[in-house]
Amino acid sequence: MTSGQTRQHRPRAARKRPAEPVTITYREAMRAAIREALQRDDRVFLMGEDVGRYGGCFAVSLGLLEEFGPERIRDTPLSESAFVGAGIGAAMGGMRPIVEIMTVNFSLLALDQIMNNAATLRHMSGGQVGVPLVIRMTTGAGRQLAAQHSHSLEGWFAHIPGLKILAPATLEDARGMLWTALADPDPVLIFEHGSLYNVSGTLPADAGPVGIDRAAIRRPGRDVTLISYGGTLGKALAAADRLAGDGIEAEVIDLRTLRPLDDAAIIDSVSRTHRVVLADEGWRSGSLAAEVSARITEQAFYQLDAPVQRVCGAEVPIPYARHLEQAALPQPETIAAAARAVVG
Amino acid sequence: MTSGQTRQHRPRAARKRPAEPVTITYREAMRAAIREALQRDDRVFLMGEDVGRYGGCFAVSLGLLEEFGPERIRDTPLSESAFVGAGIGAAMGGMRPIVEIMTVNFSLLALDQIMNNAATLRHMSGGQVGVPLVIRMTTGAGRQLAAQHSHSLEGWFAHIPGLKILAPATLEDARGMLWTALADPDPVLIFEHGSLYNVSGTLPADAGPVGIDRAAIRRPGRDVTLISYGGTLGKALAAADRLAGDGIEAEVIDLRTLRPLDDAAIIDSVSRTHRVVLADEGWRSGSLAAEVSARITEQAFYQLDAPVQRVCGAEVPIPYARHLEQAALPQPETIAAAARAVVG
Amino acid sequence: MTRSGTGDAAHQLDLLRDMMAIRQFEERCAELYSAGEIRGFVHLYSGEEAVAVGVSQALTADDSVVSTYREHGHALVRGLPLDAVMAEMYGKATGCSGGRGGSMHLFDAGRRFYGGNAIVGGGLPLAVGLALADKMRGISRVTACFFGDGAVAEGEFHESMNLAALWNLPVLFCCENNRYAMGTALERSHSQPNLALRAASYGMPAWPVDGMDVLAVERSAGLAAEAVRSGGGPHFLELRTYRFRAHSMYDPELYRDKAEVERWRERDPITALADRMRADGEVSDAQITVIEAELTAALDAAVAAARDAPVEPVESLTSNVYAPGAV
Amino acid sequence: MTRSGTGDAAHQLDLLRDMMAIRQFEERCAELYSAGEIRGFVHLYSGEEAVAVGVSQALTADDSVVSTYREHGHALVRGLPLDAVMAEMYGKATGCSGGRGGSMHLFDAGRRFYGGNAIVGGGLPLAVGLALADKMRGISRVTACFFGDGAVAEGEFHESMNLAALWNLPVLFCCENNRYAMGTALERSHSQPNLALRAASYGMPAWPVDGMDVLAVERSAGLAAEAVRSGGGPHFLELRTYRFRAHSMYDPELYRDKAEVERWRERDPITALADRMRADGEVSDAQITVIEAELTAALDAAVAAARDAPVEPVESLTSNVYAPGAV
Ligand SMILES: Cc1ncc(C[n+]2csc(CCOP(=O)(O)OP(=O)(O)O)c2C)c(N)n1
Ligand SMILES: Cc1ncc(C[n+]2csc(CCOP(=O)(O)OP(=O)(O)O)c2C)c(N)n1
Ligand SMILES: [Mg+2]
Ligand SMILES: [Mg+2]
Repeated sequence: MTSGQTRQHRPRAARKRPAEPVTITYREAMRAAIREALQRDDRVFLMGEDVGRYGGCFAVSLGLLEEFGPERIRDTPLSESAFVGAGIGAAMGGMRPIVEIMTVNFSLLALDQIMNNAATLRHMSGGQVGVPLVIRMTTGAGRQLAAQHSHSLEGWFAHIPGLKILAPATLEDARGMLWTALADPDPVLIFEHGSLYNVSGTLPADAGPVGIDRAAIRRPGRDVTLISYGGTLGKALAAADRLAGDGIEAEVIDLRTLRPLDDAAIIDSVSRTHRVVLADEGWRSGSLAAEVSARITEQAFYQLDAPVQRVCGAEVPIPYARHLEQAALPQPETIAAAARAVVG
Repeated sequence: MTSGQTRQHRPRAARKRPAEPVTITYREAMRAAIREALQRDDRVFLMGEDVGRYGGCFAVSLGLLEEFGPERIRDTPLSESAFVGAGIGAAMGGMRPIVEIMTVNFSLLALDQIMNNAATLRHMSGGQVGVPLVIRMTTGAGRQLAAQHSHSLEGWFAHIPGLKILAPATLEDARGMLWTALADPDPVLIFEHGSLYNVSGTLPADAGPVGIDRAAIRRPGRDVTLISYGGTLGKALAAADRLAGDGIEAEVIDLRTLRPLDDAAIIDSVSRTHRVVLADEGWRSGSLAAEVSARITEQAFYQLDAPVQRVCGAEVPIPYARHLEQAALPQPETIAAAARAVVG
Repeated sequence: MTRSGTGDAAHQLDLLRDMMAIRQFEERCAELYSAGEIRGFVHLYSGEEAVAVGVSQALTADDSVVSTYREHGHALVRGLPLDAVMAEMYGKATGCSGGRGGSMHLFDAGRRFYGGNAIVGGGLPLAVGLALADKMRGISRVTACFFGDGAVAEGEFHESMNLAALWNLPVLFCCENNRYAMGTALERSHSQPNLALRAASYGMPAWPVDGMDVLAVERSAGLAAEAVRSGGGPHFLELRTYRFRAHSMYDPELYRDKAEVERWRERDPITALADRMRADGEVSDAQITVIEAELTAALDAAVAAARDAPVEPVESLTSNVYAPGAV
Repeated sequence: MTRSGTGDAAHQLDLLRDMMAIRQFEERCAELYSAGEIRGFVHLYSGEEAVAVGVSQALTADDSVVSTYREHGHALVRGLPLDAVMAEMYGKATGCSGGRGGSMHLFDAGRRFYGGNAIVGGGLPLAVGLALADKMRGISRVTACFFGDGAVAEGEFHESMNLAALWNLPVLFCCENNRYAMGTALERSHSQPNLALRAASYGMPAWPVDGMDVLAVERSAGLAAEAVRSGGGPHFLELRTYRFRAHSMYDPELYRDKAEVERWRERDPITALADRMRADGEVSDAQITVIEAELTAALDAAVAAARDAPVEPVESLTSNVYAPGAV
């Protein structure tokens, strides 16, 4: 369940027998993963605001109520702390809940339960009480939703021991991470970037679970390492395209799992390229990018030919106006510019 | 109000006429600061759980109820979100509230108000609505209070644009930061490390406001820079003492303000010592130390003779047992060892 | 906007115009959104106009208002200039929040209109705090706080009600019970769906009001606001209303059937008032047509101005995070 | 611990012994704390014993319990071995949480004792979730959830009550109303200080109980637990009690006067039951002396064992953060 690989991560099923590829969106891949989990294990249920009758705020769970009924697709009142806490309790009580917090912006209301209970119970009970819980939420900016609806806090959550933090950036991970997360004995948080739901592509028809313990090289290269994840990965790949036009071969790493970080994959790449740019939508100060930068310094200082650079979210509550919002976020051009600077 | 200095920070009053020194504890210095604020400005009031009749959970506000009455020393029900939010509203409404959250561990319950309102209102209102609010809380581990009562989250809060984050580590700062914070037009969070309240020393009788925009060199040195703050500063100073015994002259920087960081002071010191150890009680991954490390890399990479090192809190909910708790925290010896390693 | 007594015809015409102004604004927003001219999350108030207009009659310019993301109506009736509100929808520098807020974050500090809060329940503690400040400063002022039926399930509701009641603070809680929180019906959110009872359990006066009848809202709001203003502590109005449109611009509305929506549309607060006035000979179709044309013209002008208005320079991105000169 | 009917003398003697065991444990903890042998925050239960002992009569070994930081009594009466609880106070490897929890975090998964939660109100959602799991799995089980009067003001209380009532979950809410949250008196915390009324407003059966009378607690808990167990949904007991000691070990007790404490001490639940039994000839002073001696001997042994017990190796610091082998 936890095996994986750093390069061009492939789902295990696909390795056995490459199946017919199907066209699918990220949203559908997520939904297929939830459906599969509900089918495979009757301890699994989905709980959150408007996951049922509304069809899911971002339509991820559309149709599941009809298929699985209101006990297992459970609409909750607006009470983030109680239903996240109830998910923790239900996990302690033998269920395998998938709790959906509509968006990361509302997760602050449940943070006490997440940090003080979900992340802590195993340790403070001396190992007796585990919390096999999955919490999913939409994250990120880019859709003009303004200051209270545009947080990118997955890197911030990655500060908390006892949690695992996933950021599926590809269809394969959207399809495959959930089951692995559900099989994990500890609480796993899955952050789905809102800009990804409509992304479409192909997956093998029998795509299934993927490992959640390894970063993946999404594009190999030798001149500079671009490290990213989630909603920013696409921008890093776009930056790599531009850089290729300048004759710079960028290697693009998708962290995939933000806690625990796959240090080996990072250090391995840096040891080959000797130059790093981190692209992270989170606010710059205290970003996940800061942590990765610090680790590279600690573990590969003498491999570096240039200082590690970060392209991060501007230190501002995200503004509504499109031009300001876009200026607040990492962009392919700003990532590419940073890469040119470290290479140049 | 915002002037300051990097070296051996002195209160302004003291510069005018050095007054008789008085012996005082950190707790008393804090209390004197609150009392002075209440006397100077009748818009100021103190609100929180048990600040009044109980005398303050850590006795900081002992006696203030009797002096200022229950309107201005206002006990609240257990409802962190509402009374922090009410503090925000009262600040918008022309008051200058000091809201006490008993300890940082309970601040998670108020995080929605802090991040989505206090930190955000000015920006999303296009500059119309300011929140001149001070929130104080006790932080930190070291007193065997176990997993839910030992968080060190001040560095984590420093991720949030719109807030200022202070960590008074000295008597002078305990005495002087509050008034400056209250005069600030934006929300300021003050983190008081629980291990400091009983620390005692001398202050000039007329000690008063201090700047909150500069780091301070608490001990000059040329061989290595130890950067710390709050409850860990004393350990860094103790480490410097040990290092001096080995002939290593460590410079000890007290960050004082965690957001915004005083980059100039950090880079200036690093440019002289070329070696850095960061000591930070927060969990290592995503710690404030990571941010400082990343900044040093970005701004002083070519000044470094060795990789920046971090001595941080272990990635574990803090255990009760004393030997485990102590092992989870930075200690003078671990800081000194890291310093020897980078110097050696 | 209008302050005269409930009885007279001119006053009722004002109420009608105010409701029509909101409705036209909302319907125009729907068009502009579909055309891609405005973006983000946009939550329309069509159907609920009687609430904002009725409550506003009880407020003075010196009172405070805290609202939600469904606040266009509250903002307009508070007197925020139509142009400034429309420009905000466009994210322009001339918007009432300088383009930084958008539909969900309309602000006007001068008019004591404190947003525009898009975290459900998040505005309640702010209202409590504003009222606390007034009480401590000896200012006789009402803080009106709008929120939905869904917000009542949030912990912040409970904490805020308790604090307001315990400290006897001058808050007028205006619960806009439109029977749904997104797609979750009242009965599936609350073990006690009688929300006025829920509020009363904190020991504050609370009662349900027909939120489709602007005169009924005005009457109740008047009574409640007067009681609040004269030191009677917080009051709670459960304003029973209905939203005619989707929760926000995207919403397949799977959770309610068309027949239900139609039944409520028959109680359209604008039609209801207009019909009554027509029956009493207090307004003519011609007058209504004129008002409609005036409102349309004003809206057209606001849209044109908003389209032409400048945006904030991108260099100003990080301004307004801290007070100017403060960092 | 004991399961027989309320009426008989042997049963009452069991109740008495259980309460005495808690009291002795608490008073010993106070000594050990003063001597510096145990550390952290320690919250004693002296005075409130009738609540834990009375409620526990209604629970079976298969039920679940969620408690607070003031949980020594709940843990002991649940059957956690005295030695394991005492060793936990010492932070030893033999402690019921391996020394990682301390006084505030006693756990015993095998006995379905789920802590030991030190965030006020934080255990309520856990109890709701445990009950939800049981309901979904078709297991007939009660989850008893203890919390204080102070917790009732927290948003999590409101959200949890609503969820439990809305979903008809098998939770027995046991509110230990000892009239103070640290130094804040009930009336200064709640606009509605009648906490049973507060709970009833969510539509669940709720009533006050004399928490100083173990037989009254047992009766009410029995009725309530039976109703919960047979599908009657959540029930709420407001157990009116008093803590004789400080909130935690450090507390100048400025907020209440000694006379008040004395008045309540006159209603000491242990003395009350002992006096009644003595009057009825159901227990003699000699018997009580024997029980006391037995309890003291057991405590002495537990303390000695705890002192001698090993600590977890420091190398194991980061174990139990994730499941073994999981990271
Ligand atoms: C804390 C929080 N949770 C979830 C949401 C997403 N959300 C936005 S509006 C809404 C429904 C609110 O319903 P109600 O309070 O009845 O107001 P209405 O939209 O009906 O006016 C939800 C769930 C949010 N904005 N904030
Ligand atoms: C959320 C939270 N806020 C504050 C505290 C600090 N605190 C610990 S116990 C307590 C009082 C709780 O009172 P009550 O619920 O009545 O329980 P009691 O201690 O009286 O048994 C407080 C304020 C806390 N632990 N958690
Ligand atoms: Mg609604
Ligand atoms: Mg109490």
